[in-house]
Amino acid sequence: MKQHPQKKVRTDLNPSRLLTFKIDERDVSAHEDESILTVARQNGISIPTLCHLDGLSERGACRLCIIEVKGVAKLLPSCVTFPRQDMEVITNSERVVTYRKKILELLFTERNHVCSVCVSNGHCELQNLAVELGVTHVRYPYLYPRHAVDASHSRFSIDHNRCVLCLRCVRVCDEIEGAHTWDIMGRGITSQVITDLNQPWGTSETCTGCGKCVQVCPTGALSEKGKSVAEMIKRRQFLPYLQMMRGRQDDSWQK
Amino acid sequence: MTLNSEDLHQIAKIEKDKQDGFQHRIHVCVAAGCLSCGSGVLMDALGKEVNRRGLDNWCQIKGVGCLGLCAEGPLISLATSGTYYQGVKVSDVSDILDALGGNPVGRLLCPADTAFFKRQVRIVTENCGRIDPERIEEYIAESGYESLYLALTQMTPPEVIEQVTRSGLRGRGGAGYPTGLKWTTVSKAISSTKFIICNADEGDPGAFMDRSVLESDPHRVIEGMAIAGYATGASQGYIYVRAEYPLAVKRVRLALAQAERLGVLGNNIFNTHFNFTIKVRLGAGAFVCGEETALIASIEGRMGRPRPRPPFPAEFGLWEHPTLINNVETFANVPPIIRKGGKWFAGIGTEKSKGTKVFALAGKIVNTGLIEIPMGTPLRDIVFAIGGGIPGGKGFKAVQTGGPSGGCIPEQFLDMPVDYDSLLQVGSIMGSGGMIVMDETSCMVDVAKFFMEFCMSESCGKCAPCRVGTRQIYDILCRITGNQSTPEDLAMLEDLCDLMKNTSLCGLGQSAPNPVLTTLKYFRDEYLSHIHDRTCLAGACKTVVEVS
Amino acid sequence: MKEQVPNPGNTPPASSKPAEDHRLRMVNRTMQLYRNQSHALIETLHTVQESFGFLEEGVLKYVAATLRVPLSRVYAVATFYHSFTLKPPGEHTCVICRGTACYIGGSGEILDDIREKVGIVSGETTPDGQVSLLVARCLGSCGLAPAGVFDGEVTGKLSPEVVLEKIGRWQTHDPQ
Amino acid sequence: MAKIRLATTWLDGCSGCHMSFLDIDELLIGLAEKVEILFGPLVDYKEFPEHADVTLVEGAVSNEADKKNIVMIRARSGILVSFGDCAITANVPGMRNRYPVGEVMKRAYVENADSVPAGNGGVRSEAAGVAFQTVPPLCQKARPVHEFVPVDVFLPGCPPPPEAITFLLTELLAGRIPDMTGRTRFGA
Repeated sequence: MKQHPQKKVRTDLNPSRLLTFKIDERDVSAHEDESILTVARQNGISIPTLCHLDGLSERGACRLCIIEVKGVAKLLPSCVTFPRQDMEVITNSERVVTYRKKILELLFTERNHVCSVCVSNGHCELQNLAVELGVTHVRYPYLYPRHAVDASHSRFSIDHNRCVLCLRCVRVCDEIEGAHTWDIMGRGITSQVITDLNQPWGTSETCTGCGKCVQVCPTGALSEKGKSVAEMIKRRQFLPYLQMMRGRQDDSWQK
Repeated sequence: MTLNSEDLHQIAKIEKDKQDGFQHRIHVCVAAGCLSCGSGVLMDALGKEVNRRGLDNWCQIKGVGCLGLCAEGPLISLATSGTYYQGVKVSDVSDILDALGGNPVGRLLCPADTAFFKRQVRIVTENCGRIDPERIEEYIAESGYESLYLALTQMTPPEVIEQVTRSGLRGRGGAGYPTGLKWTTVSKAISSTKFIICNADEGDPGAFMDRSVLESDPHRVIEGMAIAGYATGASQGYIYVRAEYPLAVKRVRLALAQAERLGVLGNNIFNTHFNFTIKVRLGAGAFVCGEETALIASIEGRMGRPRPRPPFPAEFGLWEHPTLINNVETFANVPPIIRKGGKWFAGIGTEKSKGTKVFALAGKIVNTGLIEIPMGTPLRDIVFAIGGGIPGGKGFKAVQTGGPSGGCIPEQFLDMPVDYDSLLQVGSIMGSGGMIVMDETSCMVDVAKFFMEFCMSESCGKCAPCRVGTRQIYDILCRITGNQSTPEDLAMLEDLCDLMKNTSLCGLGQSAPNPVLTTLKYFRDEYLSHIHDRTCLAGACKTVVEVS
Repeated sequence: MKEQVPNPGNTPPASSKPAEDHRLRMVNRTMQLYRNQSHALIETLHTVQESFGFLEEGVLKYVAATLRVPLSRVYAVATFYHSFTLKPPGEHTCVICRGTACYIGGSGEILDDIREKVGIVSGETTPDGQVSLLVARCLGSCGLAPAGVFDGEVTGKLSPEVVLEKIGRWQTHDPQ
Repeated sequence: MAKIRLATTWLDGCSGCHMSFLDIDELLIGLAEKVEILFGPLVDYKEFPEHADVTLVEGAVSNEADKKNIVMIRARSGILVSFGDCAITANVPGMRNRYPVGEVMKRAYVENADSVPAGNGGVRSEAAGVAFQTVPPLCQKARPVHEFVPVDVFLPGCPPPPEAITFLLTELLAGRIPDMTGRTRFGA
């Protein structure tokens, strides 16, 4: 089973080294195979994320968790960056905070996030991030693409207008459920998540109807039919457990 | 079958004797450029006419790789007298054969004593236009596979790497990473399986160096890869080549078959314990696959989406094994380095950029084609002396290097020596070697828009800054060229470029703003006149009309 | 090998008629060359495209089942790479190069004219099924800019008039 | 102390934000002592004043009249507040932006029309639609206010909660530009 090369299987013969480094001037200690994001959160330091979800592989794609490391010119995604002894990490410099805001604004312009009519209103991670990062408006022009809603599945529906292409659904379906019903078609700005051969979800031959994709979706893109706004709370606590039980450590971190 | 040094020399001698047996040798360029203007038909006609005249043993007709001056194709050269003919048609065949041994045919003559030919220093392209790329014997006759033999039988892997390091060779794919250092990292990686990948996914629009090398001298690349395999401890290689280059694919496949048949690839090469085989993988039309992690994903049969580095492919590459990825031109430099020594190579070029570089000259320039020049040649010499200047008496405006990741270099830097560092200083990059010349009729905003459209449709869509950023920047450039812009657009353009540069996941996204940034820097007046005066200074944007 | 496609079974697509057998044989040959390993997907799709002219849905299902790649992954790869097309091509194909040299040389205007006068953009086929238009990133024929490929034949130094005339002749079945 | 001159207005909105404004209940009474309401749907003045210290704008810029008005309003306002999601994101009016204007008009006034104007022989057609002749033409897209004029304060929410409105006004009355970060969110 593939796993992120820097996350090793800890055994007596192959122990994980402990090291100390600094996050925002604070001394922290960590295993060498724990990502900076993990260590930061263990220490109560919050770093915003969108594509990351505990229990799924890392993609390093949304770029919201970027951090600065002293002596490194490039900004690094904390979810796939691993600590070194005496490294100095800064998670909240003005530089990264500004960039995070701008990236989030770009995500808002990409699809049609009309929050007031969204099933996830109040439980939406994209919305929460806007509050967290202090985004009160979006400076870039909205793109207003034309996207469809697929409600052909008997229990679920997908509204591509609200999709942020985090690919959590693709990963959970592949890594945890093992069905790989979801994937992403096209490239660039025309990318879109699909079921099977880009067919209506209801006609998918591979979907088991487990609904995990709905549970992991950060926005109102994937939702359960017949649920009201207030009921649209996601259950995800089972993910790390299932990841462990099914022996799939970071299977597709390079997707 | 295994080969030894004597066998190699024997093959070379037979081949040379054979060639010396001919009174005249006519080389017809059958690289893609000349083929597309009919050199294939021309070669057939020449062969038939020679046969009809019963001169088969007196005059040899041979298809060869690129002769360089693609604009004037089909090109042929008379190897015995050094005469070049350009724009040759089937109807010229009789005249050419009649003139052999006498005065050349004046109307077809291509002056060979010009700077275009004289200023070139040929290392990578030394065999281009001289040997038949479809015959391994001709490559061997030009000291081919001698370097591999030398490396395998007389050098240890560290010694091979030592020579490459000493040569100062840097990656010819764009970024200019020291090749020796890359090889060292792979050789030190602990793994029983390692891979060598040759990146021939030449995706830059306007670049055709790698294609020419593969079409003209495929064995050189194969030999370079085998030497790299020996030096780093790999026994399997892949050539990832664009499916859009059918001729290159065909010739590489042929060359691989010949090399295997002769035993310079396979098991126990030259009676040593070294085994090495190479497979061809076809690209499928994705520029981003030039990025090494995306290329690896593509060879593994997946979508070519880059992943964050580290870990680097040198430690964790193809199928999770240490993998060395170099560009076609980089590998093509290796055999002469081993043969003549790293010190010899380091004597060419500038302090930090050694050797030569192959450039594809195109755009508004007289001598469109392929050139190889020492690093550090001033840009002015490339454009005006070698390239022959701008056609039609128009004024020079800029040179674009590095493709969609590069920048536009204005007139004020024409005297700059062309090497990795000076290009970087003016905001461009060496890139793979495309060089597009623009004259006064080219609108620089339009050029920036062209490259941004390219990056937008080639963005893999994985990271948000590149996926959405390219589209937003493209929209702004469309507004500017389309008479819809506001003064605020300029600030937003710069803001988005900065965002993409600093937060994108891979090199494509990080460098995609370069064409916009350099044009903003050097041709800001053109942006301003579009925005404020609704005028295109170059007169290229038709939708921008003057407001009365 | 973790991916098992539950359905469809490992049988050739139902739509295959005897005439298509040869084409399927080519596809099978490629897959066997790689011992039906999943990483042969792209190479296999190249063969499908070559022998069928496009990626037919039934064949995609067959390839997915044989190589044990999920259906959605096959579709994802097929749409990620621009070399592949999911629609049958027209009778004739016109490829216009949009490399930098050709763009500087005016290939944009040629494409504009085709859009205006013939009514198709890249990737589309005329309603009569006669002409498909494709855009190449770079044909490498920069010396002949602007260049194009008409039914496999590279032609250089194009102008909008020459291209429109060629397309017009295809559409009116004028053999010249 | 001179009263603060307040104007409120709406472009393409549903008046929900103004309703939420009324929901600040008894605070309105205190507010009335400190501000002078010059213009708005809640009061009966016909002309936008020459100068307002603070203007709250509800709704997106959707038609040609909105486009003209917002420039005028900006010029005559000290502090311009984008009041609610429609002004900030185009929100509900923006839902039509995926479709061409013609398609939108046809859907609204022809396909979904439940009555046919008299004198048209019972035929539904675009020519018969009253809306086509009497209201200002729609822009291609409904867009946020800040894409047309500079905006000083953004107050998200659909509608913004009364508490956030109270905070905004309190801060403005104290002579500060309020920082709305974390006080309200899009859509809620």
